[in-house]
Amino acid sequence: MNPGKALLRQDMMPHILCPGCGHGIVMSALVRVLAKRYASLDQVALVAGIGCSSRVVGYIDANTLHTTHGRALSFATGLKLARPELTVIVVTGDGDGLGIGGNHLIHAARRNVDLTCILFNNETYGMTGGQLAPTTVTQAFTTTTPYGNHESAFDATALVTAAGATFVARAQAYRPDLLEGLIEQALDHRGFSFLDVLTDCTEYFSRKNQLGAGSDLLFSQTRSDTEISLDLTEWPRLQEPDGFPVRNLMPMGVLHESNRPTLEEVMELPGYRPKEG
Amino acid sequence: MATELVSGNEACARGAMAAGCNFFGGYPISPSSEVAEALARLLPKNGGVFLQMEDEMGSLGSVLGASLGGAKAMTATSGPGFTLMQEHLGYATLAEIPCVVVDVMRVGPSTGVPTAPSQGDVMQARWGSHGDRAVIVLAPASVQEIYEMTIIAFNLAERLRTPVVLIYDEVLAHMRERVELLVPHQEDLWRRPKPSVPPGPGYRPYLANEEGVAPLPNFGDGYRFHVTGLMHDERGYPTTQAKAVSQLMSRLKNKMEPVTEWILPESYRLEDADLAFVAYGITARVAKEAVDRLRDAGILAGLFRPRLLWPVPVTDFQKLLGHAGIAVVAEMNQGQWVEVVERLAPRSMQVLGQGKLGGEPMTTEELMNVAETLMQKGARVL
Amino acid sequence: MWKKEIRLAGSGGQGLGLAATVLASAALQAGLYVTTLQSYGPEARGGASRSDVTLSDQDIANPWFSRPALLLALNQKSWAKFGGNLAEGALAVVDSNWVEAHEYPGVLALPLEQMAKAELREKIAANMVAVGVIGVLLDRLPLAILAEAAYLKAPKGFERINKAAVELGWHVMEQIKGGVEREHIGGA
Amino acid sequence: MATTAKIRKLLLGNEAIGLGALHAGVRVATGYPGTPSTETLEYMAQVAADETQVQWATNEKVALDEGVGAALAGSRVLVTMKHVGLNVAMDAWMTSPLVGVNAGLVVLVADDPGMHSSQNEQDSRYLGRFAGVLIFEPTDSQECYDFVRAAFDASERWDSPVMIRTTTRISHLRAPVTPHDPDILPSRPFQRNSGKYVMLPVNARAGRQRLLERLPQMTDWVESHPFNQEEMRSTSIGVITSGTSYQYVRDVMPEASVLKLGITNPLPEQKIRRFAQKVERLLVVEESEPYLEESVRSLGIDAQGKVFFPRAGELSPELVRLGFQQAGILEVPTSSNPAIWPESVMRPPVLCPGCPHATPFLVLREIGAYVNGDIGCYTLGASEPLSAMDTCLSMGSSIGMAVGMAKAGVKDRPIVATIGDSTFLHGGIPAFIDAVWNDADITVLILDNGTTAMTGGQAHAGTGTNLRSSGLPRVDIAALCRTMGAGSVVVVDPYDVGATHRAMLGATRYRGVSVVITNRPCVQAPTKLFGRTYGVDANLCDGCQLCMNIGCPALGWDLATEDRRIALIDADQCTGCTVCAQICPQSAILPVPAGSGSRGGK
Amino acid sequence: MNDPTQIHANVVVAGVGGQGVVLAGNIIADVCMYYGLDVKKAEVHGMSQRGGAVSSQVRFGVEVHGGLIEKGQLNWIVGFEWAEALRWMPLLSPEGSVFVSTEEIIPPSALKDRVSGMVRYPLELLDHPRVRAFDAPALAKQAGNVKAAGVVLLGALSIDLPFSLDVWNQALTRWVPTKALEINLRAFELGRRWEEKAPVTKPQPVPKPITRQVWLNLEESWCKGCGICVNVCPERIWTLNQKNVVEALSPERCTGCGLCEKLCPDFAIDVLTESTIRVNEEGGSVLWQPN
Repeated sequence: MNPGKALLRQDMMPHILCPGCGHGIVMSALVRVLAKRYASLDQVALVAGIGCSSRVVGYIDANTLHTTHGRALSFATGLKLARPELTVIVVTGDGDGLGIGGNHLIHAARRNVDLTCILFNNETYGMTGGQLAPTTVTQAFTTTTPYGNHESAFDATALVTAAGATFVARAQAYRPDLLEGLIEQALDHRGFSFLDVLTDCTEYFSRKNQLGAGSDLLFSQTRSDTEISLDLTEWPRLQEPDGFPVRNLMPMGVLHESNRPTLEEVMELPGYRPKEG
Repeated sequence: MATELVSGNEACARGAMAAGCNFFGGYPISPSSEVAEALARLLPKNGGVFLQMEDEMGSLGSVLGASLGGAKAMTATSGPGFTLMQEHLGYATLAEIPCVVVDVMRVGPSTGVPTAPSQGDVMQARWGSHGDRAVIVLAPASVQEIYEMTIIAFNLAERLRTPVVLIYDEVLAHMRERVELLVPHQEDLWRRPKPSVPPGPGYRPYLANEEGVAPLPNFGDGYRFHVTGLMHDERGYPTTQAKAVSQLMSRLKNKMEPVTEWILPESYRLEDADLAFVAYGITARVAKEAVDRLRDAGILAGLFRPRLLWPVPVTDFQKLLGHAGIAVVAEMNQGQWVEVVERLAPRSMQVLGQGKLGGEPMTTEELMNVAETLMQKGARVL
Repeated sequence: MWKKEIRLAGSGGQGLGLAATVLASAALQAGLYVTTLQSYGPEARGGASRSDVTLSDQDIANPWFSRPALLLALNQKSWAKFGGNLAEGALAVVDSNWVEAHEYPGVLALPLEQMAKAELREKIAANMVAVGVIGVLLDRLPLAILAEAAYLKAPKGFERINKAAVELGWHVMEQIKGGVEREHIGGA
Repeated sequence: MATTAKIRKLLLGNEAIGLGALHAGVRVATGYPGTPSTETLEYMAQVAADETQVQWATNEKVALDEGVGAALAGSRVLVTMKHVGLNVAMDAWMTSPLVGVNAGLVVLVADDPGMHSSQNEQDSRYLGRFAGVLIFEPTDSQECYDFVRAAFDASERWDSPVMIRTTTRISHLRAPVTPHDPDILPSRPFQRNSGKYVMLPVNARAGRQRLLERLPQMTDWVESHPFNQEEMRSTSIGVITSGTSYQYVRDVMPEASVLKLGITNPLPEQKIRRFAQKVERLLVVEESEPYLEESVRSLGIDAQGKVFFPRAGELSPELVRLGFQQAGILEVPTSSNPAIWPESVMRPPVLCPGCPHATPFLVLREIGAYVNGDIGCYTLGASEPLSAMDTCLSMGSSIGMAVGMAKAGVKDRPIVATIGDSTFLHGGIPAFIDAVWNDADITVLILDNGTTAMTGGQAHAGTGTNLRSSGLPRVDIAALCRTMGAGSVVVVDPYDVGATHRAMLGATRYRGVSVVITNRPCVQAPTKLFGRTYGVDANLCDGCQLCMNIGCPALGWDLATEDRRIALIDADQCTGCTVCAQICPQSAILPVPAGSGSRGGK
Repeated sequence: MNDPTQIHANVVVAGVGGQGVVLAGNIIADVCMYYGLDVKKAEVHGMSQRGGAVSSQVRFGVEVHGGLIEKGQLNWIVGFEWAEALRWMPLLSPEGSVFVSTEEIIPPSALKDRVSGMVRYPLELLDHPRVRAFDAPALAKQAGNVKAAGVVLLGALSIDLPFSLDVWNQALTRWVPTKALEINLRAFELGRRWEEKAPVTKPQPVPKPITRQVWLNLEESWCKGCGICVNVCPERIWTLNQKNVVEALSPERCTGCGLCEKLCPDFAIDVLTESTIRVNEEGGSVLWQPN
């Protein structure tokens, strides 16, 4: 049983996510981790932007802040610096975090505030009906790319790594244990930690691209690991496979980890004063 | 108390410190940057947090986050940045998060003349955010008043749990004047209302107190609750029910009403005035000079200076201005608050908007000319 | 009511803001009402930067003026920009080395920079020399207060020099005073 | 060849047939792989002289056509196939005796009683008799060698194809063979004779007449033929038998008199009658159908067979002994105390580790399609744990069955036909064309592994090779499907689980004929392939067993754990195909670091 | 039996596809041919080779008829794999004996019982005087390649047969690829001395049945019918019913892996084990629990 279930606002359930939505799986992993770590969520704040992913925080009985589109990280930054003793977790989507909120993301990474940002990456703007997102792969159809997407997709992890995040990882909804482990590591990390979680939009993106239902989408995540795919490139093929509008192969797990003072430490905020010696 | 020669922006920062501000999140923009610069210097020394954010959305976002954490938080900006902040102003109103936003007005639209004064943000301050919302906008006219009104802004924001906008122009921002930096008594610094019930099941964060204000605790106080920009019920949970939505909107408006009783306008030689200037900010000071000089010239002029632009001080306006035949609304824009005056003026009153564009303040001579011309025409004055 | 609107003009970096601050601080010290306004933004970095100071013995309603009663112009550009828009009977102090301003009757042309360099080995102190000169012309601020303000507001290391510069200007102006007609100075 | 002719060789029956054919001067050998017939051509390809043509044909019908053509053109020809292959060739088979041969044409038909590797069990002797050709049934490798040589002579003598009929235990019996000197043949150039060779009805009637006139003559010839051999021992029991049954009879009843029939069509009636008269009791022992038994009985001779010896499955010495016991001929031994041994394990055939067919079936199961399977390794997709096949009939039937299903109005699930590359080229194409023509809403999943894997990795038209050649023109299956009019043709990597899933999903949603072609070669043939070995991180594996649903033989359990069975990968078997690593929800399956004892690298 | 030209015997080489069973049979037959014996050897080809049981039945003697060995007439079993050797034991003659590798290759089909975790495979080695089991792969590894385990077993068999070592070596030379010959000759030699060389090791621990108890709990009103659990469940326990809500078809097959719970986006499924059980008293009904 998911011990995190006890942390839900029971009177709000069931949640509004569509049948088979990967976000729910990520949410499940998140509360599982929260339940494992915290006896009470009094000192945990979940800050979200706008979008399907951001709705998730409302169902968790913590200090939850459902902010404006793209700005969750800025709210979180203010909150964290005002209440450094809080554990602040930002839940954002790919459109929210990388599109409209991309600027806040890179600056949050640069500032290295001790936040954890979990990006629910479903390749589209789900809440608004499945439009092109910064993570939508080339060729994919969305309601705003009726002829297929001509643009390239963002690699959020590369972006935040370059921006100076001190913990960067990627996980998938399909691999809940890995996801849980990475959420834990991200929470353990002192400084800005970023987790790109590949999930799926079952309703809009899937329908537009004929990707099937929730479980089908989960299966399509099975390939998302570069190490495995590199192994496969060594194997002979009888002919070149046809390309699909699928995500680029992306490495999973911890992709970057470094250590530098957090903003709280530099500011010498309570609980973040530099250690003696 | 100390008397110092300080600029408007500096006075704003000093006022914020006096009000107990301990968080500033901002983004540089002329002509407001000195507020941030001053607070960057003052806050860390006093245990506060100064944060230069990546943009204005982020600035106000961080302010709201900090405020939910319990901070007295503010930001300062100017026209374009103020525009970017509108969404968060709406958010703060709906979510009832106290904060102070200083808008130093410059010539617009767009980048306009970044270094020249204007009073073009009056309507934006009122209607800038989408949807409908009640707002509090304060308009100081001197450096001294900037100092004092910054403190007042925090008081209003905290007590009513709403964003408060302090709006002044570039001239005031950079003008230096002698200011008496009065240190307010602690009891004069209002604190945000807090819940009177302990945390636990049945706790309703958005259940209003007798003043119509939701007494939210701070994050981390042991109450766990949900804050959202969606229309919400007393639990803070999203709702789309028309009744709940209209109740919420009414409450948010009604709780602002006492403000007009707390913040009174300035009335100068209005008692017997035939012609009343209506002006705020730097323009009011020009008008004041014009009043004196017109009176020297035999014209019975007076000045009505709202210190609270929104909500509109209706009662005071009608009480103080009722008998003047002519109202000249002087503002550095194409006519914004004049619409308020037109709406409030008795039928007998002739209302004339006197705008000034281009980035130079109105001059005494200009106002005198207008007044003299009006009087010469005879109009319906005497 | 006594009220004097003073415009201090020159190129950015000539210390006109400081001059305004010294004047305003001294005025505050002397119990006068004062407002200052200065050009801002890119204008402050250009060739014709200005600082306006209004002094009065009563509350100043309007700090804004377009035609000063006293103009200090440290360079030609400032003169070109502001010299043509002076109040009736205004006085102008210009640096004689840099400004050609013959056509105007109320001009007091002094080699301010040269004086600062010659006497104080710091030509940058020309602004303070000018403050001394203006102090005499205003006839409201005692030298002691003005010199003290210059000392207090000076950047680190310039306290004595600035104070001395004010005193230099003051004394030079005192000496010249005889030759300047009283009505041009205005005042009481 | 001549120098090694006298050396005794240990040969499979199939190999002996190949060697015999070569020594009979065969110039063309063709066929389609099919267990248990496959090794004949493979062996011939190894040992034949360069000028001998040994090649696989696209299917058995084509092979037989080629055989008739080559024979008429003057070459001795061997055509090989399994029993069901003869069904494919049936049209040509029934007409070829009417056309006749010029040079000898021998058709090897290998039956598979017991269905070791077949979808049915049929006795091809009926089809030989049906066509009116001579049937030779050898009983071991030496006879395979000898009979095939004799069969060529007979073929030319009777101007008719001759069937060599074997069964699994003859084809796959390895036994000594003493070869003889190769035949030296006169030239038999093609002689135009459209009256005989062109099967217009008028000519066919004449051919039919020739056949009917030939049969009694052939019967006479058979009467005295030494391949039908009377072995007189005890006269109390006489057994008429042929093929491998003869050997079992000899093992079980060494004292019985035996009429060993080496030629089972036409049957030597007189010889049978004579033999029957010599013995007190006559039994017929034969595998599968009562072919001989019925013939004997039809002569009015009292003989018993299937009443004692099973009709279904393979015979064995035990079964033959049991039959004789049931017939009261052998005594039932008083039960001694036989040793009790622990029960062994069921070991059904499975897809190999790294088999590229596994993922498509995994995906089909997830999608829930109705799957019409076909003949090949991938028929194993029907068994646990893949369990993703609903029907399988015969070579190339999948597509036609899918069309039928679609036309029957099945709409609740997608309809898929799975077919291998070789099978598609063998028998799938006409059905495919039919599907396009009739606008069937089906998905054809072509499991292209670049070989005919089931029978051991033979070439086909899509491989660019044949038994003795490489660099041949290659059929591009994807292009072929597009040409035939498929609306959607997608090539996908079956080692990419997600891509396969997406491809299948997309295809099944396509309205009309859609094609998905998998593109990874067989890991076993023609080359053994392997990549980096994968292993299970015991700390990560939570024993969910999802990987076990691939059915990969390299995956097993760590039996040491007590509260769950975590997965374990046999490093020796793992090919590194990564499929299990891809589907593991715990990411517990990872490449084994190089130098950790297992086989690293590529 | 000591005259190699008069011997009459039946040998089965049994193993799993890929172990070299056919080759081993050929080597034995080749040796017999050297002594002028008649040989019949039945092989398995085709589908059965796909991971299935493979055997070579070698019959030799002055005169041999059929290729198949009759029950009770099998003299030697050379088992490359434990269960495959066992498969042939019922055919063993009363004097027959077995050389068998302790290697156990458990087929996937033996791992069906995932709830108990019990293996349908005779894991325990037999303690029987005529069954000589030893770790042939270990010896093969000593020789240089674990794949030569079959030849180790042939080496062991060769002690029981009257054929000379030279003849064996010649046969090996003919049938084994040249590059592997040296290792195979070494393996054969080690096999001949198996008794002193190879300890009998237990290759697989005999497992205890899994005792974990599992309860399933479904919050029906939260289930949105997405079908993820239906497709991810390794045991395929779940199905969607008419109401488009999942239903446990065969809960007794649940192993408690919790995948459905972890991948349910709607928190509708609880998989409870002893350590986590805290059945929600308000909502949800326990669908299934062990007795």
